[in-house]
Amino acid sequence: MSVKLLYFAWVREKTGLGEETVDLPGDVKTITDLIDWLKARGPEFVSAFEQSDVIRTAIDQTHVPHDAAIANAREIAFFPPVTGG
Amino acid sequence: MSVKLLYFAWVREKTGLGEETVDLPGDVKTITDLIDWLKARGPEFVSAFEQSDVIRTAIDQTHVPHDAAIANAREIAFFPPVTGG
Amino acid sequence: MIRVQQENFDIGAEIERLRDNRTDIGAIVSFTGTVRDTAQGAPITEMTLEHYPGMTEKELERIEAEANERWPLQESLIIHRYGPMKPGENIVLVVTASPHRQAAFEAAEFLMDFLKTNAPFWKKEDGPEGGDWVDARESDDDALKRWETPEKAAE
Amino acid sequence: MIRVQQENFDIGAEIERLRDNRTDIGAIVSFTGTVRDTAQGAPITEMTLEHYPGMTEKELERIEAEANERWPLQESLIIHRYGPMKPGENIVLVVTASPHRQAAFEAAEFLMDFLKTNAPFWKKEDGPEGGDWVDARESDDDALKRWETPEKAAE
Repeated sequence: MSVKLLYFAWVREKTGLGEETVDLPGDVKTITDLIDWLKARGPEFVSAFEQSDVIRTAIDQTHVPHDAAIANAREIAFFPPVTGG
Repeated sequence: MSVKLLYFAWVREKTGLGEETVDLPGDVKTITDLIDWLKARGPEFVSAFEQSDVIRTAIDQTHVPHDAAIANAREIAFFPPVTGG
Repeated sequence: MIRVQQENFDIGAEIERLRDNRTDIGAIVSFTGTVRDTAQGAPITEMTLEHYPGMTEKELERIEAEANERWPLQESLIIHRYGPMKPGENIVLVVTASPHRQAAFEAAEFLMDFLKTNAPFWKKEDGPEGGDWVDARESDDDALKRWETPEKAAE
Repeated sequence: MIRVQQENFDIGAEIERLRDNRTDIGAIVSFTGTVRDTAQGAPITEMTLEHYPGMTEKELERIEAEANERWPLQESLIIHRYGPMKPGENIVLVVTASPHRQAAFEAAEFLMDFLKTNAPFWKKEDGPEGGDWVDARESDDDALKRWETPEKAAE
């Protein structure tokens, strides 16, 4: 499954990527699975997702918890807690 | 004792007076006494102070309850509950 | 600062004057009360605000001082108009500035709640059927109760 | 209405555009968030807001719709800037209009509380010592709790 991943704020700075499109293996079913899969890709991902509890996620631009199913997501974003306003 | 009396809103319309200066007899010691004294002056005052519980009072431009002592007041105002804002 | 005036005011200009290009403010709240074209379903063609010159200024200053004692405000402003006004016109403006948003919001609400129940203004509404003095609303007295401190409540 | 933009905004002009000479409004509340020149005592020379284009607009629209469902608003507006800003500049503007003041106040506070915890913006503050991402504040999460409805709280 091909999906667009986006990284914001210090998650973007740590991964060194603003966005990328990846092909996910079939056993990556939830956000937690996806984070584990990303961490296996290299030290920059290990660093970005070190405190994975802190990382917030959105699927197709809607906030979701880490146990959310990826299903047919087109766009998945990772970011720190928001600090606008 | 000479004191300036002020009337506002419908109290003013009912008494027919915006302000006046009166000489009060010595036995008029509280706002309640003053209201009774005013009511004895004529039907327009009876009408204005008919529901005297509703009337608010200020002595020298500070809100006071009806049992407040008049003491050395220079200015006493009578008005309905306020409705600004 | 407080102002009691017959003329209209410009909300944006008042906010900009109050913030005065400062860089230490974090939150600015404004409240504007305006004349509505109906009251209890009846049309209003004009509204007139009577007030008690002298006492009005004293009460507004007292209320503003109390807000500044309760919240860490950097600036505060109350402008209240009197005289005749048409529907849609501004009646009152309250502006508060603080490093944090909660203080600015709470202080603005406090100022309005106290003003509504303590500042000596009286509204007379004119419609096709004639003029009528506006009755005080119980909800305004209720709004005041939430600001009672333990000592004040015991009085 | 919501707007996400890099340019500054004029608070007064936005309020006047929103009220649009209407005569049925009774209360207008505005909240403006501004860049402060210090953070935890350290000086700030510039602040940059990163955001998630697309999701930002969706979240702000969702939050605005929720406020309009909870309160009888006649108009509402959220403007949020992104990009680099200097101390003293405007960041965010929320305006609400309603026949009554309590609805206007509550809705404006609600919009700010939800925006602070849900809209995908991230602040980076630059000072003489370098840049740092701003940490989310627990007080913002706490502020959200007071808006929980019985059903939502049970979730």
